[in-house]
Amino acid sequence: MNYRLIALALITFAPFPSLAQSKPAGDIAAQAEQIFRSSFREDNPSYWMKRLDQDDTMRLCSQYKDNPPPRIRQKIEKAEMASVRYPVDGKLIGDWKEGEKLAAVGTGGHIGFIQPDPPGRVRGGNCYACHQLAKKEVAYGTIGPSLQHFGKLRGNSEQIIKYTYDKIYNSNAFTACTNMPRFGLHNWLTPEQITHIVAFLVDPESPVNKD
Amino acid sequence: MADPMKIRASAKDGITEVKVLMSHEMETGQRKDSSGNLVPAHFITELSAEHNGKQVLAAQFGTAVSKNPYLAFKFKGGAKGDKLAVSWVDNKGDKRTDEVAIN
Amino acid sequence: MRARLQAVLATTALVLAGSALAQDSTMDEIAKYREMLADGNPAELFELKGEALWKKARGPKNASLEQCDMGLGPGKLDGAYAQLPRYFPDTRKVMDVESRLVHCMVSLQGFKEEDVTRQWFSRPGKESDIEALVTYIGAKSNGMKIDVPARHPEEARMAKVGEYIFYRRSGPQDFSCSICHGQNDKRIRLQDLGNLTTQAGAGVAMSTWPSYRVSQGAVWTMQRRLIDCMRQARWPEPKYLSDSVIALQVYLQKTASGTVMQTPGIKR
Amino acid sequence: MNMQRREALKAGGGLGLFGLLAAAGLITPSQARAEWNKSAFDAKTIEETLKALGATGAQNSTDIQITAPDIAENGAVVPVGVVSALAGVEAIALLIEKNPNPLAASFMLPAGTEASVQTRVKMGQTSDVIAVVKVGGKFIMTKKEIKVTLGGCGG
Repeated sequence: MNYRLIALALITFAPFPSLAQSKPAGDIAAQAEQIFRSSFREDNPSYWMKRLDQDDTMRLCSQYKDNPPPRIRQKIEKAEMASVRYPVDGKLIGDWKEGEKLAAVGTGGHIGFIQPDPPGRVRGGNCYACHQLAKKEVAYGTIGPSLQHFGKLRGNSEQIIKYTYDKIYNSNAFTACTNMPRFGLHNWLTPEQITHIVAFLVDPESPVNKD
Repeated sequence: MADPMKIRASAKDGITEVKVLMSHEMETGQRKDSSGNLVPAHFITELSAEHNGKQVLAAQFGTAVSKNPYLAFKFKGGAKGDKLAVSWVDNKGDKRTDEVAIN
Repeated sequence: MRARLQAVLATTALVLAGSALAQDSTMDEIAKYREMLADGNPAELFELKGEALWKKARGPKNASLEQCDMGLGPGKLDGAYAQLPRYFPDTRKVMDVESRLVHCMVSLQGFKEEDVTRQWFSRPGKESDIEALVTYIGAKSNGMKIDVPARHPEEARMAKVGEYIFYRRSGPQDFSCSICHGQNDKRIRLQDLGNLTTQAGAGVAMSTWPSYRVSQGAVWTMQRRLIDCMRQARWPEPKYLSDSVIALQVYLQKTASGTVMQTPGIKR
Repeated sequence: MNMQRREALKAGGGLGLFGLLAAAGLITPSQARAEWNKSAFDAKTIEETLKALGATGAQNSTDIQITAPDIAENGAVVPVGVVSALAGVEAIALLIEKNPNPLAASFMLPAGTEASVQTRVKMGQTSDVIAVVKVGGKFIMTKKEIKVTLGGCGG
């Protein structure tokens, strides 16, 4: 049983074989992973359990406790940048009013037996959990930087718009192991929804910039 | 059977301060259960506090009073060892009385 | 160019100063809100109820929990919570307050585990004996320091497992515990987030649970707190009393050791 | 027991708490007061509520203070107090303008009870909270806005 797990760990570390050795307390990691995985109900649907799977970036960020060395950092950022996809019409700026709504919504995507979201519950960006945005919303978090006057300070050039879109789509393309989710990569937000949040951030008429 | 209240009553400089915590759901009648049915309203409607048998406060509550209600008030008089009793009744007729000695 | 940059910087500074002022008053009012709630914590109702449940003869064996050994010997409750989780030779397992409580309800009172854990947390109109009992047990450690050195090899192993899980990222939001709880002085919305990797941060957190959640109208135990964190991470829920949840508690209690317990807390 | 109690309530035709307490000998009948003010608690607007309380035309006054934070961390539990230095306050009512039924609680203060009460209320959203005070047979009022915030992880 244990052998099988270790073998599995080796396979999953294959993309960065040199790391498997440098991994601190590799043995405890394998044990811990087994304990973690065995802590869930047998009757969890497989699509729930899939949410516990890790891609290379998740695994590396966990392994290095959110602070990978520069070489790994660059690798992650390069790989993540290649993942960014754009809306079919190529327009990266949408409707700031829709973006304002998405920024405030913190529900959606909860699973489990205790308090799952009802089917069809809208998934938001939950931006205010971590960022200051429009002046009128006082209940904002500080895990991320303040984005108040984002567009006012940076303008709304094509470059800024593309940067903003890319950053929301895949935050790790700019900062490996950042606290910010990869909203586009996970299809948490659609490309169209991301364009609305871009508009909320850069549009001069948006309360982020106007107030 | 309703659970006991927690009552604190302390006399100082001729004034008795009373703080009461009640164990009650205070269901609004507007909440839906997991199968989508409205949960009927269930809430404390009336409350009375008596100091040595004399009423010192009467209150009426609506559904907007928070779950596990809290109430604080003050009255003139009251000495250490005096009895302070609080009673409530809810819209289903459940009731509860608890008594403490003022300290 | 330079002048423009200076102007931009000056504006930015002004904006920052203005919003800092507004923010101070917001946080002052939030502090006032918390202060007003602290005097009269509804969790005290559950502490009373828990005491009654602890002392009452119940279950198929018609026994009270007064002979339950929470780690300091049968019936010794003062300070027990502050030293949990710990390794128990009789079950040969590292157990937290809840798994040990359930063990006592099964072994002393003769309840079936599935029956006592069915209502491990309350729902509106359905109260939980476990929440009340844990509130009572927690308060019995007030004024005492959290002391989980994790010296026993099994405890040490669980602390390491907990640390691994703390940093483990997965799910559609790339979350791990450390995303929100790995830095100092951060907030989610208006709620302060402890840096659980430091004694100070873990201390504030671990010394104030069980806590009354005003948004939920219920006392939450540490199992409930941690399992709900995982729900918020959009993961499936780990099982109640599972080793993952106990391991996280060993890691956090070990980090928090030295902090004086002050329960029940009251939180948003 | 419960059924019997309910039957007794029905039979009692809404004696209310004080009627029941009086019947049980817990308090003297002279202490029994008006039954629960259904029309006031069912009212949907401030005007209707004031009317049901007999307080129509209550004047704004600076002699009443609402003690509450400007911002609530959660709308399920908002601490609110009403205090007045006026002598002879007979009653206090607490209203939340934007709740479906504004009246949250009312208090009758016998002589000797201070004009100082504190409780906790549910607020569906940011709203004015209104305190109505009956003193010397007349009604006065004041209000304060309390902002209700979203909090935590958001879900």
